[in-house]
Amino acid sequence: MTSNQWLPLAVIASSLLPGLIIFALPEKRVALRTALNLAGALAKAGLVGLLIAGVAAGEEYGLRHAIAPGIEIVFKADALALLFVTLSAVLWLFTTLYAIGYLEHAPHRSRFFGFFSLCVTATMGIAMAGNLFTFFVFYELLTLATFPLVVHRGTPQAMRGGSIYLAYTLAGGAALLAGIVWLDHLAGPGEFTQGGLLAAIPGLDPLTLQLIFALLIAGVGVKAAIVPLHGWLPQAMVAPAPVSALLHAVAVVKAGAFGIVRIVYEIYGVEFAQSLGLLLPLAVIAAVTILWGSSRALFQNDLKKRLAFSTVSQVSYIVLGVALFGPLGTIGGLVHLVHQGIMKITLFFCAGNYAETLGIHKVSEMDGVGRRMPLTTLAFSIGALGMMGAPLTAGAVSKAWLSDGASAAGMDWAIWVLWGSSLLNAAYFLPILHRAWLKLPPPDWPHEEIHPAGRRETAWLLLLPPLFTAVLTVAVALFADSSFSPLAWVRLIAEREYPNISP
Amino acid sequence: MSPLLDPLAWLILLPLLWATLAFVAAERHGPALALAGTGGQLLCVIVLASDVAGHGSIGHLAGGWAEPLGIRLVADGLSLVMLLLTQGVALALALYARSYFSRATPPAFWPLTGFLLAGMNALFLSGDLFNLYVTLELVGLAAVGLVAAGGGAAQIAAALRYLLATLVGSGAYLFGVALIYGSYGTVSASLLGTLITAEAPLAVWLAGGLMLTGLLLKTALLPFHFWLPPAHGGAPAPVSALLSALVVKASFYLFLRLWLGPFAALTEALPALAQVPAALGATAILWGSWRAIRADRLKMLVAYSTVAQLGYLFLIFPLLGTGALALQAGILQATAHGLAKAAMFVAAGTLIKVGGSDRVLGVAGAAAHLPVTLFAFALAGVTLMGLPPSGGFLAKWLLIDAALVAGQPWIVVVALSGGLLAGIYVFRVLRLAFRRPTAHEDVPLPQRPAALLEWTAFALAAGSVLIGLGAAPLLALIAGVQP
Amino acid sequence: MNPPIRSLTVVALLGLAAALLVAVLGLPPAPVKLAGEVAANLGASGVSHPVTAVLLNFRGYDTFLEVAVLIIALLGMLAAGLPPPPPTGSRNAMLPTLARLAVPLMVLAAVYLLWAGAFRPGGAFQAAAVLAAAAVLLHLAEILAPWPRDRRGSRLAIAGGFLLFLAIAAALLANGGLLRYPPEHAGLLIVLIESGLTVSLAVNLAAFFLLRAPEEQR
Amino acid sequence: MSAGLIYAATGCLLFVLGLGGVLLLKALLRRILAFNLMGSGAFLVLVGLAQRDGTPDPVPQAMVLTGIVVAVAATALALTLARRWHALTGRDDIARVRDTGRRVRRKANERRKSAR
Repeated sequence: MTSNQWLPLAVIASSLLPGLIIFALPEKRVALRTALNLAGALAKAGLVGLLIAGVAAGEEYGLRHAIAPGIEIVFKADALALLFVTLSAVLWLFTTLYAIGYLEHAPHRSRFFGFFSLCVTATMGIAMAGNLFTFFVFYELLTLATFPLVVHRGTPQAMRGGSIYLAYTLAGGAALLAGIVWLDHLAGPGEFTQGGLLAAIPGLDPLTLQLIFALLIAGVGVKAAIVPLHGWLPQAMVAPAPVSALLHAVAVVKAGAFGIVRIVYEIYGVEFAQSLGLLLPLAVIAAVTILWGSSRALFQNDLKKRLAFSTVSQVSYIVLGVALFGPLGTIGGLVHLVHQGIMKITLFFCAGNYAETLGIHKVSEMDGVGRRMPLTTLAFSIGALGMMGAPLTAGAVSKAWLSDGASAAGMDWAIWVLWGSSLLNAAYFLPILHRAWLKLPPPDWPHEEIHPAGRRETAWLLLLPPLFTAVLTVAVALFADSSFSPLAWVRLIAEREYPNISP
Repeated sequence: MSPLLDPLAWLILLPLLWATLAFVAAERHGPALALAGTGGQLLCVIVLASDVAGHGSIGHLAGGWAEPLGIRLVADGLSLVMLLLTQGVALALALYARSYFSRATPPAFWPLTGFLLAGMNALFLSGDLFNLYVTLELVGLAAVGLVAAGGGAAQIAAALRYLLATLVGSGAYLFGVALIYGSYGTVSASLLGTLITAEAPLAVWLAGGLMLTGLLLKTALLPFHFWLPPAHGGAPAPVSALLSALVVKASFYLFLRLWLGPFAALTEALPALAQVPAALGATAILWGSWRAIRADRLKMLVAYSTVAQLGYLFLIFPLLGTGALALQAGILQATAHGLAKAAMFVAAGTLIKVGGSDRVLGVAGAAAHLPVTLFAFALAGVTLMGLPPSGGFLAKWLLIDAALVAGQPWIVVVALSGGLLAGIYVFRVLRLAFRRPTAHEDVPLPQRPAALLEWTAFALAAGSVLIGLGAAPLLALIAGVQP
Repeated sequence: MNPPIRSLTVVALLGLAAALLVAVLGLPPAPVKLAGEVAANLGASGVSHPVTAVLLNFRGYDTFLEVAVLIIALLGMLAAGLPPPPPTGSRNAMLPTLARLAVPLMVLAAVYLLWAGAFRPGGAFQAAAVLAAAAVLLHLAEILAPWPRDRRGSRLAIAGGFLLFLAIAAALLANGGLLRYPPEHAGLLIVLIESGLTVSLAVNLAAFFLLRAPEEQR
Repeated sequence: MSAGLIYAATGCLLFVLGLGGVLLLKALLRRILAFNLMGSGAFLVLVGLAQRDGTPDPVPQAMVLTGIVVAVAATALALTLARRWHALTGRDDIARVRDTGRRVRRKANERRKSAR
């Protein structure tokens, strides 16, 4: 087994093995559990670094294992996979730190961290899946592994949220499975291939392909939370903050968006999908989702619910970018896959801090919180401005490329959608910032648990992760043109996807 | 290898031997005999499997007389998969039962289990329709005895209901055998395969109808399912597991064998016939799942899930034209469900034993104090829902593929919706298990059960999932079967 | 069962009966004739009566398994729970006398049936049935007390015949197959098995009647 | 029409009669007897059809002997279970054992009533 084969496996194992060990750990072995978590996260980051170096140098990483005639588990760590792998690996590191601080003294931590590691494992598998079968295996594993985290608290609301989450995701999984097997029946194993698998196969009935496309998109669309399949996301917010932060802002929804990317680019092939007339409907759905999510967010008083609807809206930027035919849109969509993750996780970290420190869950309770928790609120503000696409933030970069892509694709209406969404973002974020910074704090907070000590407004482990990600939010924008930025990497992918057109 | 150690013969002799010894010896020696015996059987079946993988199919002339005068035993890929499943599950269940009955074993539990296993092995290996009748009764009566174990009114009622059903089933089968012998003068399955043609006289069609219907009754395919839930839901957990995981599969196996073997000419002459078991299977999936969703007692939920899951096995009959694909789907489903259902019943047994309530609501909060058992239950559920990477998933994948090849899209719909319904009743239990016990129901934290109870369930469940990743040799065995 | 289903069942059954009659009466002759094969191989079977030859040699494997079925039925009774012993002293005064007269004759008849089995209708099962009947008669006459279940001896007696059968079946594997008798010893082995079975089956059958729960459970 | 065929035809009728008995009768003892009728029908067909041309065939006769013993065993088990059932409940037919929430809920209601 060569290193090019075991490296992808090692990336997966670096979260799977710690997870399995943690399951077996008794509740009180805090130190060992923490050590395992961090070791796993760091090891994964290191391994991913190796992969990036290799892929940038043109190495091919992959592995196949046949489990039945014509059915293979295939891993391939290509540029696109690494985009998602890196994002998850880095954010997992931050979230692990955050979760350790967040869950101090909480019950059932072995269970929590065990399933948490399984989720990350599933995300890695989704990212590096080399064919639809493998993708589906880890896609469903992600569903199963997130359920215990959603219902972790065991409260009636948690139960309800969990049931709704399952109802959506299991049904979506069924649709996806139907599409995958149908495809497998027509065109053989659904290998992800540069330029599209189906594009290369002549004589397939267009109508059938359109139906299969609908099934596949419906399947992955559930996790990507595209309207009308988004209903589970706000309900899942009953989960503990780290879960909302990593899984529902990053891993799960991105798994869906990533699936759409793979299906459009590497199963159908973007040119072929265009010729089948599949991209326009997709773009329309994305646009509707963007506007719907933003406008629903306006009316949420519960902070996490507002962020959740904002996620619904923002994730569809990625879908829109994919649906905009042409390299510019692709770049905009894919780069937003990274940028949105960084910004949204910042916001969720901060929301968690408000809840843990002061017991603040509602926007209406946030008056003057900026004076009590300046650093957290600073991070929150940066994330919010990024969401609006304010200059010098990651959001600005994504939006610039997306609108260029829209005009290049001759879909100028999409530009208006983006602007409209930005306005809505401003409409639901600016009031929060106004409350937080400018209004006077109440005499006492709803439920103050962590008391300030000098410069420390809350526990360090809660404070540092959002600050890191906030800095990242600005950094990826400032250094967008450097060769290490997500943007640079995404352009590499786009060049490979559109060999004939150079952005 | 010396003929004295012929693994095929010992698969039948060994369980008979240890069962009889367990009957003669004092009760306390039962577990040791059972463990040694089932262990030996597992060894035999593994040796036999390696032989069959080499030679394709192995015959054994009982009494040394060739057909049609004598009885020919035969082991091929199909029978081997069933034999492997049986010995594997039996060993795990023997371990579980040993500590489950740590205080008081129901009278005759161990010998009856041994005779049951002997009957199943003999059934899987027999190639003679009349001898198969004897093995059917061996299995049926032993199973009834196990259901009656404990001797409460509910058990006796369930046992009587089961006994009457199984006797009518084997009675119909025997009558069919009589007609067959009258028509052809032999009961050798292989000979009949060549003798029976599409122009067969009416008597043969009737015989086929009676035998297959009788077997459906024994397999509890809807509408013949009425006897199964009380029998499987009322017996002690190890017995329920044994019955749900293995016994119903035996009569299904025989149904499949007759369908592909002696009666192949008839079923091919009238392809519409294949839609009957499939339609019944589809109804069973929907009805069984619905009853499982509404079930009030945990073991009844699991038993009705068996009614539903058996339905999948019969969906393959209209698809058998697709070569090995449908057969692989059916047998893999039978195997995965066998492992998963055994795991689920023993897990339920532990939950009830520890939680003290046999209601579904009794599992509330179990995630906190029975994590391993609950994890086993969940893994088994993953197989029943057909989620990856479990064996149930691979089976469903093959089934859908076969349905598309055969152009029977309705089977795709049934298979997928069946999975979703399974999701409802599985997660109905799981989410309860995560519920935090509320104030007014302050249950004292129960003592932990013996580790063996938890880990045997886990091993079975893990097996049902892992088989999805390592199915290649299994599928190869089945692909090698030529009916 | 509600009336409509009932009447439907009746109609279906009548239809089945009619179909069966038509099928049976119009059945062409069978292609295979086993009677000839049996006659041809009777010499090698070790017995001179064709039915016994089929029962214990050509299809001896059936018989082997069927003995297990009888034991299983008894185990089923043990599993379900034994009935309490019957009240004593309620017997008919004639019974003991009758039993004392009849039982010796019954035993004699059983021995004859067993011996006759080799060359004319008869054999172990018939003999065992008569012996069991004798035991039941003695029990009714309260000459033979009910058996408590936990007695090793009776269990050994019930299982002994089958264990012997099993041992021979296993030993004959060396000869190339389950119960594959070498022709020269077939007769002896069959008589051995038959005698063993006669005793065991008799005890087994009688046990259905005589096995009772221990006193204290009354 | 040979004697064998007459036996066989009778066997068919006995079988159907027995089947009907098991399906339609209530009392356990009768259903058990009906099952034996089914068996006897099968045995008659087995022996009768085989010798419908007049020459007796020992193979089905041996099969019938085997079948009879199996039937005896099954009947014995059925009778012991029926005896036990009667001893436990005093009934001679088996009640339907169902699992629907209803029964339990009814019990719960009764308990609540009695509590008041």
